[in-house]
Amino acid sequence: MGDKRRLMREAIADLVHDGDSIALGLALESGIPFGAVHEIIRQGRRDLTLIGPISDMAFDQLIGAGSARRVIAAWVGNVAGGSGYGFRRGVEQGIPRALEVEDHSNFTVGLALKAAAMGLPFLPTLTGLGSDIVRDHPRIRPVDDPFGGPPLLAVGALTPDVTIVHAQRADPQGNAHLWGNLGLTVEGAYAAKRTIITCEEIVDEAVIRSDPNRTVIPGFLVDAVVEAPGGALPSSCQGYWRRDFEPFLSYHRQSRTVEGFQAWLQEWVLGVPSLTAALAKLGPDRLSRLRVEERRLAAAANFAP
Amino acid sequence: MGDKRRLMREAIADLVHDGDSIALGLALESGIPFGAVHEIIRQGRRDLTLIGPISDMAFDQLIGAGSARRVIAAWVGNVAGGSGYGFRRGVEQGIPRALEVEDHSNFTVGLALKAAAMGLPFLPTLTGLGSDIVRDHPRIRPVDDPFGGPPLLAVGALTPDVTIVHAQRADPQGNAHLWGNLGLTVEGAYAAKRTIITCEEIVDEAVIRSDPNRTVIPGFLVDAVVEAPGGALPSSCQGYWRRDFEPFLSYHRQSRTVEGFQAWLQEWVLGVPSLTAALAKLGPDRLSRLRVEERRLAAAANFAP
Amino acid sequence: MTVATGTRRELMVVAAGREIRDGEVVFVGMRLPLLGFGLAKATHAPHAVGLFENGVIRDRPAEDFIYTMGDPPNIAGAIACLGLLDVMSLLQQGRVDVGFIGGAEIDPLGNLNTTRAEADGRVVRLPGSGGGQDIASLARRTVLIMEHEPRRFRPHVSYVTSPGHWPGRRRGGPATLITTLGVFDLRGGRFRVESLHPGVGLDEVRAATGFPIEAEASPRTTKPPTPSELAYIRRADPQGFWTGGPS
Amino acid sequence: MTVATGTRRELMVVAAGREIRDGEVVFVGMRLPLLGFGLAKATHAPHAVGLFENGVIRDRPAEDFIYTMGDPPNIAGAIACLGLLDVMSLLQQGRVDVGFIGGAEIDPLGNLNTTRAEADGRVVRLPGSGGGQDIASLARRTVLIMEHEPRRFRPHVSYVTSPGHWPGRRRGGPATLITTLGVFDLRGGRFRVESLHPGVGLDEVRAATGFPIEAEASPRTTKPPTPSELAYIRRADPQGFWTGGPS
Repeated sequence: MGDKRRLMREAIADLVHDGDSIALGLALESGIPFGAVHEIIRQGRRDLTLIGPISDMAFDQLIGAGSARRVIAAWVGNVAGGSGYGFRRGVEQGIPRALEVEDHSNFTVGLALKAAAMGLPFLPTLTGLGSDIVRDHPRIRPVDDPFGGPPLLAVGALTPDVTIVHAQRADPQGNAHLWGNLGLTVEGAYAAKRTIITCEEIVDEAVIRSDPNRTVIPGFLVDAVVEAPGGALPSSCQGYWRRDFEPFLSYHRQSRTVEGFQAWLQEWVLGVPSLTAALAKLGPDRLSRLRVEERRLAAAANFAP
Repeated sequence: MGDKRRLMREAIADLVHDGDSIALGLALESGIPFGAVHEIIRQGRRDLTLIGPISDMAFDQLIGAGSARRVIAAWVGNVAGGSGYGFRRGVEQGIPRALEVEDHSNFTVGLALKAAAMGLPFLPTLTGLGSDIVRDHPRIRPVDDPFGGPPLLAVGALTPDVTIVHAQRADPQGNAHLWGNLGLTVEGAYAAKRTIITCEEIVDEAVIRSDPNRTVIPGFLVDAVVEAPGGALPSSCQGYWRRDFEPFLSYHRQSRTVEGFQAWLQEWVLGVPSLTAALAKLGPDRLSRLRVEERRLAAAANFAP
Repeated sequence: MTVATGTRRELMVVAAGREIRDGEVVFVGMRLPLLGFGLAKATHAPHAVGLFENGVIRDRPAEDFIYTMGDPPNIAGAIACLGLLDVMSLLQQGRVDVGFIGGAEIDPLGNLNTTRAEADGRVVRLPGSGGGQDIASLARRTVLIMEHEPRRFRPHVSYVTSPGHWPGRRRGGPATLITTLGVFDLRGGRFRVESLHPGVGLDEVRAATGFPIEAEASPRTTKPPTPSELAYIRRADPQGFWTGGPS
Repeated sequence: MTVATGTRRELMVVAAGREIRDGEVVFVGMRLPLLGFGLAKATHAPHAVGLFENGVIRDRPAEDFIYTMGDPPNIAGAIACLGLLDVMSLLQQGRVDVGFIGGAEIDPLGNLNTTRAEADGRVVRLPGSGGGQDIASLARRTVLIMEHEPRRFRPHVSYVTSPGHWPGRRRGGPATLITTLGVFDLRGGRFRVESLHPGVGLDEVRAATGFPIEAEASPRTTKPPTPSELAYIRRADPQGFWTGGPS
């Protein structure tokens, strides 16, 4: 399947274009590919459509940086702090630019991705009946049950141009092992036209093949695999990194004003050349507090034939 | 969630009733719960509806024994030998009794179970357009795409009364670890009103909790867990048992005639009191040839927080 | 209020825990309901199972404090880590007995708004539904958790994010509302005081509620936490991150 | 036929392998196509990926002989073990370039019957579709594998299990038919001889086919296996379990 290893800068430059729709943060609060998010901002992408279930800070940062034109999501904010000020400024005041929102629930945005992942125009559901979200919704319509039951709602397929996933490990062909909570990660990778895997470790294919049930994203669906240890910080990565709680709170405080947001942006994104530099900026003590040293290994599973 | 450990005899007696619809063999050629299948025959269940994708010999045996009234499946036979003579006699001659067949493809029977697993009356699909299988089908009807695309087919939900799964290991609460090919196992367990897990080993809950991603069937969906090592033989169980090829061929030969089938039934099912006795009948040399001694363990996955 | 009877948020945790019956499948959510689930497990509902919308299934609380349901301690020792659609499918099947939801605004029918509010003529964009709409639509019953403030209790919410009682409902609906002032019975589309927290009077509640509510002349007082309940909560939230604040 | 040019089934394996282009995603199936996939991987299509309907994804053949796709050697060393619906979803998405299907009966449009046949007035129940209908409906193109016997080649199959070319088709359809006698081009709903196996004449083929077929006056001969191709096949099927029989 060929060697798909790329540097973060190359992968974002080649696979993420102005105007693209991008699904990321699909595992909800963990495994958010902040390294890729900040590289997208550094490269000055514009007019992006951001797709996800809940977004914990990542969408707020992309919106504040002016990279996004549209959001398709169930919840945008800061899970620890509540409101996302960048999101609010975009919707309420068009700062830094007007922002369209296609509101969803976690289930309906998941079904939209799943429909695309299944190669279907829609999937039916019972959720949302009686809600204002589904009223005049561009992607949700009534559908009859051909077996005579009461009517349902149909959620139309949503095909991201790019899905970005942070995995624990992958081989050079992009076969990726993920564990912990998965959220909509698998559906997002299947649904997308292009998929970028950022991961803690690129490992020998023998590691991946030793446990094919852990390969939730097969490499032939992947366009680039980027070795980016810590690429999900400050969100957590099971078995590798704890959640770094402080940046969520400090970003929440700083981003209350445009000036504060710009200061944050300059200090943590525009002013640092790369993920590596951003992690170095945290300092060794901080990193060692966040790094998981303890080992609680999955029980043995024998695949011998 | 309570201790769900049961003996095979109790689990089948309490949870499988005359007239029930039963899904089994959902992983296709591996992990077929033959131990449970033969106990169902020994207990003389009648009028069963058998549900599965392809069935490698198991349905043929239940049909020949007179336990089944109806089959809902994509393929019934003997993968090594081809035709299933018990299935043919049932359909062609009503021997030992008339047999109804609801024909499916692997995809449509999977979607029928998935619809039930999702709590939906149907799921749409593109498969089967132009096929005679879907013509006048009781569970497949045309459905319009509410977004204006070309019409699709809707596969109606299929809710088994019981799903029987053979797993590698489970804890006393029924939380089950499975690996290898899964086929429709997960969908079948979610879709069913009752689920029986037979497994190679009942393990301490700590083993299961060490790898929550391996728990593809959570215990609160399970009604009974039966420790039944070798309970899938002669089909394989990854990491525990190789496929025992010979019984598939000898059954195929013997079952060509009703007399031959009855001889097989007496020798291997009615004449032996239990799975344990049936395995003992194979003899230690045969069992040691089939048992997987080699270990090829899944690469370490760290779940430490 | 004294430490002996706990803060109002501690009272809310206890009230939330009491809504969970033994053996039930619970769509948990974070903050007070998470503590309530742990409390119920530790006391009267040892066999309850908790689902989280990220795909995590647990039958006991995480061993360390968690800020989000995705935090590593919520994964370690879980029964299962599935996908979001797997747990939503269980919800849609009707296998979830009770789900907890919060909101920024509520109306007498238990409709919740978490999408957009109006404050002094300006529209305020709220984060959105998350899984709220799904739990409200699909759980067998829901328990609502709210700050009890006049601006939040409206005759009609400006936007229905999580539907309450409405004619087309096929299952469930709001059963109980737990606020900073009391516990309310919302079954059948009525809005009745079930109990008021210690020190809270009916007038205070009516003043904080923008629509009429039913109540007996002298409503019961919310049963305060037992010492062991309080001890549990303070072990689970040692900093008072969720249960501190107004006592 | 001599060992140098191989048995007819070995010819069929080679022909099947040649239908796979490098980098393609292949819905494999068992028996001859499985050997053809391994052969293609070992020769001209090193980057092809194979999907099995039980959920297994491989980019190289199993290290030991397998009788079924579920046999443990087909799992060990796989890229991924997913579910049946996962691989069927990839098929429905249009991500599968080529799929192989066999049948008991075929007609000029490439419709296959694997459900029920009539033999001397009696109905014979066949095992059924398995994944055949799905591959026929959803793959970008299909390659059909058949025993070339008069009773199997019918103007109209009595039951369409796996649809061939028909007006409502939205994607794909039969591209090539590989039989015990030759290789046929079915694209566009025509039925043309592409090559005949060594030693097979056009008359023999017409006699074994229950409907008219197009052919050049002197059709090409199927390119026989190279020694290295034969060597591969005989390593992969040492007992001739699938490739033995009529030479």
